[in-house]
Amino acid sequence: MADKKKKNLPPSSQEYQAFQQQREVKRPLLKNCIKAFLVGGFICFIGQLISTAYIYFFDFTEQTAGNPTTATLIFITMLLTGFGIYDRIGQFAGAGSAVPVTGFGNAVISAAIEHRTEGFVLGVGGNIFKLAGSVIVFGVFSAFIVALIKTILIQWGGL
Amino acid sequence: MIFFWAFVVGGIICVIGQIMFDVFKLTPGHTLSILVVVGAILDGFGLYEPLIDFAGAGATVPITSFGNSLVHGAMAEAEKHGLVGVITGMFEVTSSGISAAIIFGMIGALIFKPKG
Amino acid sequence: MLFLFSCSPESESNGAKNDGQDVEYTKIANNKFVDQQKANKAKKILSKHDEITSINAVNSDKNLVVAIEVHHNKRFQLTDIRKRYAKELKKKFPNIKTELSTDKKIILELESLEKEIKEKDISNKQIKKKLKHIINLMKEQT
Amino acid sequence: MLTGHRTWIFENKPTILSTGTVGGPFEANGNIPNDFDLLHDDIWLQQASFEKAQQTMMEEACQFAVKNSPIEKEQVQFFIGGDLINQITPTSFTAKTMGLPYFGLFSACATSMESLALSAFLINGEGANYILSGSASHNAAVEKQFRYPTEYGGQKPPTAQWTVTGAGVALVGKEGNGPKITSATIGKVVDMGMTDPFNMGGAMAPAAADTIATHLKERDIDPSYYDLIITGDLGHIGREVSLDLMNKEGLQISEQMYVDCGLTIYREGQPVLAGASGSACSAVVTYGHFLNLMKQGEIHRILVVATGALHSTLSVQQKDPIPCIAHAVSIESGSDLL
Repeated sequence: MADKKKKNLPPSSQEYQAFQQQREVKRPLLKNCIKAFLVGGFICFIGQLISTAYIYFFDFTEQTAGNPTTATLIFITMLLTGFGIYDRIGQFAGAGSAVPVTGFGNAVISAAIEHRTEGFVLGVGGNIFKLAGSVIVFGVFSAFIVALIKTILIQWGGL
Repeated sequence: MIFFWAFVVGGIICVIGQIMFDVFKLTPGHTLSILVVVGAILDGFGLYEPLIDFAGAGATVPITSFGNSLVHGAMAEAEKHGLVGVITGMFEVTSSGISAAIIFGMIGALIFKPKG
Repeated sequence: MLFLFSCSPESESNGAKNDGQDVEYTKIANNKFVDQQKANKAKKILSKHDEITSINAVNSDKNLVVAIEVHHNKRFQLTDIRKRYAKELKKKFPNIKTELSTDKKIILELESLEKEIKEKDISNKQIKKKLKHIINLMKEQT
Repeated sequence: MLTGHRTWIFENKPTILSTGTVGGPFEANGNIPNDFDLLHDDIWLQQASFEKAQQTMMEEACQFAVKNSPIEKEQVQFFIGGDLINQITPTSFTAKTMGLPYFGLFSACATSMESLALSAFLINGEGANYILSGSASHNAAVEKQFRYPTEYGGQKPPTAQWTVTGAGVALVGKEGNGPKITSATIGKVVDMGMTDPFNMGGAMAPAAADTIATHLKERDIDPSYYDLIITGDLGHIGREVSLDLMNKEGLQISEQMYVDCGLTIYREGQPVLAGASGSACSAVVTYGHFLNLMKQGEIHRILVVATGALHSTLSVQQKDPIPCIAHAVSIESGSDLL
């Protein structure tokens, strides 16, 4: 894809981009992946702890413990976001703190906190899903397609 | 055992996300959207539930499980009501993540200021 | 660390070893209030399978509830395993309603119920009530 | 007087009478805290929003510039400035507070030198006696507008830069004591098809190289004429790239004389990745740090090349490349000219 884009550029730009790329600081892929693995794994580990606690001490089964676990994780995220810690974790961990549901929570909560200066209705209400909205939109739409195909196959294909 | 595998599987899903960030230069928005779609598709093939059975929170905490549970809700309702259920059942299972995010987002906006 | 996690829940279940197989279950004594023969029979039947690492079961006169824990590596096939043994139980106990679960919560609930039965401080009526609660938990979807 | 295509020589020698520089807590913790007139320990400055905080810093910088000068505020004719925030409102609101006739400019981070060049031109042509010229930026306000909410845990690549929280204003006068503005070269918009908004230095480097080369050619001087050639906010990557570009073109600029404001303002170890940026970056470092060095007699002739990336979030999302610009202004110490 990147190559295709480059072909449409004048030669001087192509030459410069190659020139620039040699001097660009590369993203430390291996280091980033290790950090993402450790932090992401740790967040999931905490999630498992919380979920186990819900199973042991409350009336939740493995099936139903997922929801309160998510809510608890997002609550913790709210505190970390509000006290300005989550963005530091994010800079360190990259996808490790973005991919778990805490990253979804952080996207929503940080947008809500940020846009409060524009008022609660237009600022918070209007921007709360500024970042996380696309996740919901594509999640719902792809789930719709998948479920539709599956339902049709089951009903008419006798799957 | 489940704790170990939750760590490993959750970590691996995050590494996939990191590779999408760094190698394919995708924004977090693109990356998370793709992961959600992947979760939905995996569940379409019945592959995500076994992963949850195996890795517990390692599979339910990453955002991929959001796509999975959307499909689950839709399928559960579709069994009862047919094709209409695909639309109406979508949020049956997933509502907690979104509602928690909205509620705590609002509370956060009430009590916190950005720290910069 | 790995084994600490994997073993601790099972070792807590203070079960007796059976026939050299490493499936753990406790035979519950029969007393005049509650007859747990069916539960014990179910345990014996299921303990033949290698992939099962622990079994808990309690029955009332109408219901038999069984919870199994399978070897972690087999958890990828958990749905199939559950279906297979549920079928087996149904076949073996045609006269009673059987329920099979692999859920940790059900295992815990049955474990404590077994303990209560063992200590004989529970009546038939209470067992029924508790089993009903457990079955409700199992039926509850997210 | 126009020399060549786009270089002005100011034969009447407009003078920088005084400057005002304001910074935030992150700058206070940086490399040159003593070069600021005022440092705040709260990024909000007790204001309701980051944008208002930026406006407050700009107002304070203007007040300091006037206070540090021999003239009164009423003698100032014009206010020329700009910033990065939507329709440059913080600067326009400052102009309202100051009650001065106002030119609002936008050249992103090159605004500081654009406004200085225009101020010098107006004064040189006797269009004014005293002009306030400057620029401000606020880290959190810029993050919010161009990137993500400040508390969002996104990971920035090592090519990203840290926007300066601060404001820098110069009071330019027709005559008086102080550094003289001797010439200015107006930049062309250069577009090399760079698209990564997290690599501004790489995108802006060709614009800087183009403006510096043009300036030296049109003034017919050697790079060694200057003690320092100071770029605005190229950061590590942009500095190296532009230096290599110019050396490739046959301009002999040595490592020591080629400095970058974005690499001067912060200490090693501050989490700024490739360096600092923002429209306040070149303003506060030039008006604070480098003019102080000039007053101390350590340097005599400098060429300040402020660089700006002229994109918006909209243009980036619509897959447009990032066009860039660089404006150069030469400042020479008064005694040197006699």
